[in-house]
Amino acid sequence: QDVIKVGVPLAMTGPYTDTGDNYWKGIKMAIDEINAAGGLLGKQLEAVRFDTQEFAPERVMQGADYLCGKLEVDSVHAGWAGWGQDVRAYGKYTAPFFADDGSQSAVDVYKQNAEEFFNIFQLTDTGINQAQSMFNVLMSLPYEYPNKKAVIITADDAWGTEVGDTLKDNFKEKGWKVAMHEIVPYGTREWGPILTQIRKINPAIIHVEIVSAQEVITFFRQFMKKPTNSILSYGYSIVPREVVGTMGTEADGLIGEVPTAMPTPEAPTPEAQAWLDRFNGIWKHLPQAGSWAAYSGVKAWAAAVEAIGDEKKHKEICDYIATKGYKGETGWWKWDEDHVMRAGGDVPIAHYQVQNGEMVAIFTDPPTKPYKNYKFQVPRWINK
Amino acid sequence: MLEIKNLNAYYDDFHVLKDVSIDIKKGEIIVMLGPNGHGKSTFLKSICGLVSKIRGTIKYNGQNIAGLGSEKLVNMGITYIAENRELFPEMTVLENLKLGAYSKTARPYEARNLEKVFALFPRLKERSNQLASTMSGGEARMLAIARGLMSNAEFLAIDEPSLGLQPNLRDEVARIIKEINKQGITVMVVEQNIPQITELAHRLYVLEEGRISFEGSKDEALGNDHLKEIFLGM
Amino acid sequence: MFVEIIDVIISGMINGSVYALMAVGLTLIYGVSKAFNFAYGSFYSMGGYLAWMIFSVAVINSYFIIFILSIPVLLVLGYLIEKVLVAPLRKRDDWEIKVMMITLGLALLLDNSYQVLFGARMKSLPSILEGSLEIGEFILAYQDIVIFILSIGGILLFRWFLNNTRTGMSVRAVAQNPAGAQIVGIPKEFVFSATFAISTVMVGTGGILLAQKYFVTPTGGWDILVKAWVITAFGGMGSIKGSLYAAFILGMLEAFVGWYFGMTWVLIALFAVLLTTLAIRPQGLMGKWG
Amino acid sequence: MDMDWKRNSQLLMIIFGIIGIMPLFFGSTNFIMHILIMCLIWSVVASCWDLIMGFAGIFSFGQVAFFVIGSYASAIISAKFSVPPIFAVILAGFVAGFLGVLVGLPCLKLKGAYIALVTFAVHMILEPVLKGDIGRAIGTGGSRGILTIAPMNILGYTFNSSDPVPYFYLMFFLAVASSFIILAVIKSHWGDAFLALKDSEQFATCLGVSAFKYKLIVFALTSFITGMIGGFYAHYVGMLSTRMLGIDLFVTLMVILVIGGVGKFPGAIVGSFITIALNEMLSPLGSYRPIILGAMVIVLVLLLPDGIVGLIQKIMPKKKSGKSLIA
Amino acid sequence: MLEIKNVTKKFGELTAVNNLSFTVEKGQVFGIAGPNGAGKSTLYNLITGLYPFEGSIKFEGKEIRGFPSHKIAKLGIARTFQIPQTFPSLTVKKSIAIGNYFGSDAEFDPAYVDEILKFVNLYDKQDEKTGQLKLLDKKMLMIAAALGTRPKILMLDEPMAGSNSKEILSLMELIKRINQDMGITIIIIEHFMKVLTELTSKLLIIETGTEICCGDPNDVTSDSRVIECYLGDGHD
Ligand SMILES: Nc1ncnc2c1ncn2[C@@H]1O[C@H](COP(=O)(O)OP(=O)(O)OP(=O)(O)O)[C@@H](O)[C@H]1O
Ligand SMILES: Nc1ncnc2c1ncn2[C@@H]1O[C@H](COP(=O)(O)OP(=O)(O)OP(=O)(O)O)[C@@H](O)[C@H]1O
Ligand SMILES: [Mg+2]
Ligand SMILES: [Mg+2]
Repeated sequence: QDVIKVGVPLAMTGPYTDTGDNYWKGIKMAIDEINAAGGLLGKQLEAVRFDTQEFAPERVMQGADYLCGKLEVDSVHAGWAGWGQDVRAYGKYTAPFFADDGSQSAVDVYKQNAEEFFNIFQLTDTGINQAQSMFNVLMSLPYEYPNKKAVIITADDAWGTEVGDTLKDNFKEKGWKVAMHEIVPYGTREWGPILTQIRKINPAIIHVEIVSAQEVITFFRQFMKKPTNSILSYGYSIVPREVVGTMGTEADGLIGEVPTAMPTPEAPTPEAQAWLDRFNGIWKHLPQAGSWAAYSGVKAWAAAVEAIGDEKKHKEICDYIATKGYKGETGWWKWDEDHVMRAGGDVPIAHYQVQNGEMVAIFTDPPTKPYKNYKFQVPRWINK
Repeated sequence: MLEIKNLNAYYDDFHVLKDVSIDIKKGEIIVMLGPNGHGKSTFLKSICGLVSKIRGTIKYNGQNIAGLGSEKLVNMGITYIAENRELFPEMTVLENLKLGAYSKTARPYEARNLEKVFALFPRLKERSNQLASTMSGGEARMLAIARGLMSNAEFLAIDEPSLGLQPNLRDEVARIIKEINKQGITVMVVEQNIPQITELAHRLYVLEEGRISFEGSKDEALGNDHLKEIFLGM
Repeated sequence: MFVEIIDVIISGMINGSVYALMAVGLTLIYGVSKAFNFAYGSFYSMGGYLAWMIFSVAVINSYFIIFILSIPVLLVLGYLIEKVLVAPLRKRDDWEIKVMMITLGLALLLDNSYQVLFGARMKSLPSILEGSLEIGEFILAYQDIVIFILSIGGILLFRWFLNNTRTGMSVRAVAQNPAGAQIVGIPKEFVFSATFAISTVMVGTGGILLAQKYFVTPTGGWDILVKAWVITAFGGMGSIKGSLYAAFILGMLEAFVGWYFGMTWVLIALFAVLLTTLAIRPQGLMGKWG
Repeated sequence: MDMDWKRNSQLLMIIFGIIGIMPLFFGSTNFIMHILIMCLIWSVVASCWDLIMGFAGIFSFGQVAFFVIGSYASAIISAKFSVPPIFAVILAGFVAGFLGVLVGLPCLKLKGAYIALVTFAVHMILEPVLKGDIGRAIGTGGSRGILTIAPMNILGYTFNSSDPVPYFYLMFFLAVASSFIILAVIKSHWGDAFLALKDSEQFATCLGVSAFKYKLIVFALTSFITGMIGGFYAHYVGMLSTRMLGIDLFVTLMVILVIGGVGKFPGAIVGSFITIALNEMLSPLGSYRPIILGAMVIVLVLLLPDGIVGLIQKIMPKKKSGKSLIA
Repeated sequence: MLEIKNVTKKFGELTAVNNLSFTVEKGQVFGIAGPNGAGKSTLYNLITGLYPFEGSIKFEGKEIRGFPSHKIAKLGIARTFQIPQTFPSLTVKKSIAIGNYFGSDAEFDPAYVDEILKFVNLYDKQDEKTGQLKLLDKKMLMIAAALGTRPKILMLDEPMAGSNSKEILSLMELIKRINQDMGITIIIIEHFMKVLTELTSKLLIIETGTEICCGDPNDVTSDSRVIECYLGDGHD
């Protein structure tokens, strides 16, 4: 037997198809590279995909039973995978499992039984920490806020509420007033009533956290009909490729963040730059959120397998990853005791601003520092 | 005017009419009798293009019309007045009548015909804005007949016009049939409860078990004790 | 406060015109055939994708031409779908449920075909009219004005057609009693297919008009279906006038609830009003043709 | 009762006989056992749907909603009040059944697509309610969902999802019981009353059938069973989120009915096994899966309008129904 | 047995039943006739609880106004409809069983159902679906289902319409047997005077919802007002 099976449970149909696609591009790229270089321990990797559809609990469980139970794959690379449901489902098995849940609930489930869930690894930090980072950057922008009023608008999903609540606490602590904290369902495309209130408030910061392009584009366009003097912070909602793809330079001035991200357009190190160029060469666009994280997950696992010398020794491999980490394009990846890839060090959160129709990394965090020579620009709709 | 040869009609696999042949001349009044459920309505419907599975030939003014849809036949002047009325429930009496004149041939005469049917059935004029669904059994029958008269037909197939009508209106129906026949309209009626209609008939047919079991003038029929007892008794 | 309320009313009007546009087609098709078309939302997306193809593949960006080109396509498609898929079912006793099922299958097929053909990402179209009208403190996008005029105009025209023309009356006749319609000489099969086709055109062109504002996605039609369904039931299935009122009442409701209580309450409020209305008037606001 | 009942219960016994021995072949493959358990779960939910929609002619689209209500209810009841799961499941059935009656009430006056809408509204509202403040207050975990639910436990024996065979037989028992209840209802005078109300409510009520009572009974019964199965699901899977309310599950259930045949009772059971198996087999095709599924629905509705059971009935007619003209 | 007092029903402007009062005695065959649209069927609808109305209807001394239809059926009032109604999804036998099971407080009795099937001559067709029955059979079925409820009073709405002489005779025979052999009180709406004069012991004529006259059928049919508004000169 000279293949190693790798499970890839991702949404291939339904509303999460697009994010699934982003992760797949990174995973595929890593597998192809390993195979091209002669495989892992001399064996070729074979990706087996499983369509997680809408992450209904039994579907997540079914994916684990299929990939780990039936096919006995030796590692599983997912992206968004169920925000905690996945930990339970895959934690029953031993094959190393990499997810990009970015959610505190996944970590909470992990903590309930860290012993049993030794094979679970999160590729990004939680929403809480990401929101903390967004706040840090907002406060470090070289910009004088005209007032201390903020508006927070988030989607009604776990991610959105996690970010919204954290931001709110932070604002309050800093003496800001959160004049409006609105939770909206997906599919909201008429923002009139909300914008009416925003215009009355005239906040210094508007944070929008809805990871879906239609909602955030319509919000922006309707906002721009009569903008207020507000910094528009889109957080993770900046990532769906259509946001910048559709609006181009129209989106100039928006800021947002991506955890475990490869800063663009210029990578931090020559190796990273080479990776960026390779990605761009294969997929004809810059990597989207998650692509690099998913890629690195595969590579981290492969490195551990090489070190242990047997892909079946799941426990040893997991211990190796957890203790030794992995050296990637930008430096060291180290998982903490909860098997979470905490933001910082060599894998910080990248904070972007759209400039000339492109996502440009202007800050990394933590620690909060400007990225290279890229600078924040005061958005065009703000009256100086 | 109508030459019907070996007409067979089916509902799915259920064979209702079996080789029925009838000739109808222009200007005649034909009455068809027969026991319940033996195919009288089916026969009228078959002529009017309302039964989807038929075999045989139906010649109308020399042209074979078997298999043509009702929308064509109505335009050619063949109209059916249904036993179960088939009104448009959520439309007013007036709208129902207007739709009676839907065919191209009837359209020009709409106003004239409307006046005519209102004169025949004053109740309809009185209720012209009532919804058809709320009309009483007999009123709805009047409306169905009136709607049929709106079509300016040359050949009218009337199915049980007396069903649910009050006694003096039954007489009225006979009078109406006589009247329209005088105007040159050929009429075929399935009716067992208006003796006066049998009086009017040029010829009588009896349909039993999907076959014609008797054909002849009313005198011949009256001479037939069996028939007299069953169909002409009341 | 005053300014705010006017602003909210404007939003409500915009919602209303969009909703009216979404719902007429469904009202028509349900009113005529009593068939519930689950693929309604997919036809909406189809309009958007057609326009997108014309716009990006044929590089035509005149909306006039886009409409001229897509309407016949939608018309023929709608006609064929009715003839091939729906018409054969109508002979059955349980056709209502069968039609629901087959159109659900069609929706599944279409939506996922869009995804395979065009990708999961949304597509955008250029705005039909850039810029906005400013009256004092208020702003109205020209885009919204166009949608408002076209949707109201279209609906009024359509209502006039149904109530005042012979063909319109024949459509209503078929809706109420197909057998009766046949008797008076109305080609009922054709009327069924034609209304389905017209309904497809209405929702498809609605899709084009809204795509330039809301974009096109493979599964975006579900939202439309549900909204259109609520409006149609609220106004009275089959009543054009009812749908129009319902669209604006619900549009306003949405704007005011969203403004006052927050967006998450909109759906709950929408259904609460719908349920109350139906409890009092089971046939909806109007409940019949007209 | 009569012939029909005998025939159908025999058919049910054959179907369940075959299902019952499945673990002999697949008992060691968790993946397949899991799918089989899900097949059983959906077969009951679909059968309930068939009862209310196919037989009673009430276009209720709230089936998934009642399932989710039951599952949340059981999870919350067992966690908050430390009720043993098996009782929580039954209580969940009552919660769902009660809500079913509440939803049924406004539906009594409504017809066709209106009922579909009102019931679907329950489905639509459920997500914001479970995720929102109300939901969080009663312990739904908001948009996170409930990630820890006690496993099923009967008389001290704790079921474990890594050994699905006992779970399978527990569900099997539930499915058999539910199916025979449904069959008993359909083949009883009640079943006929549903049909009569569907055909002519006026006539039926003038013959003494209470439309009010019987419609509410179907609502109560179907949502009770569905809710109970939902509760079982919660303890079996061990976690819950509102994602079950996505369109996928709804469509899958509808496909089950298409394949099994609407109003052809044991059909839904056969349909669910075929549909779920098919869905799994098509799964590697990714985006093409729903396309093929959609195309299949279309073709089946056209060619096999009464589903599998309808086909079987056609091939093996009960009795030649001769019809003659002579009275 | 059935006491109608000052019953009025308005549909908007139209008064369909206008302050009507009459009493039906036990064992009677009570006839109702009158022009089209006089309010006869509406009256049935009021008695069986399909519409709300003003006035009072007492059955065996008990006020039944406001009762739901199914309760009224259980009390022993059964009816047929002018436009035949059947249950296309059910067989003939099951339709009757519905009446027997739900419409009567007595135990369900399959033998009784068989008896009725034979009584109305539908025994051979008991397993046929009712949708495609011929008109006469549908009417028979309605009567049979109504009898299934073991009624004390049976209300027939134009049972003869659409039948020929022979069929009418056999129907009359049937009605007589229901009345005499089964002891069921009967109210019948008909437009055939011969039927009414022969069958009924009391005949009520109404026009536009108002009573014109009520009494012995032979007297009533020769009443000039009745002849004028209803029967016409050449009546049968
Ligand atoms: N649409 C239909 N599908 C199946 N069978 C039908 C249909 N219409 C009528 N039949 C059957 O065809 C036979 C003939 O019916 P038809 O209505 O022509 O009889 P008829 O002589 O007009 O009787 P009636 O006195 O009841 O009007 C009957 O047995 C009837 O049950
Ligand atoms: N729902 C309704 N809305 C409005 N008018 C109605 C309604 N139902 C009946 N009517 C009217 O009430 C009057 C009485 O109707 P009803 O059906 O009782 O007459 P009927 O005496 O049974 O006549 P027929 O002998 O023609 O059956 C009629 O004029 C009818 O048009
Ligand atoms: Mg007939
Ligand atoms: Mg009447």
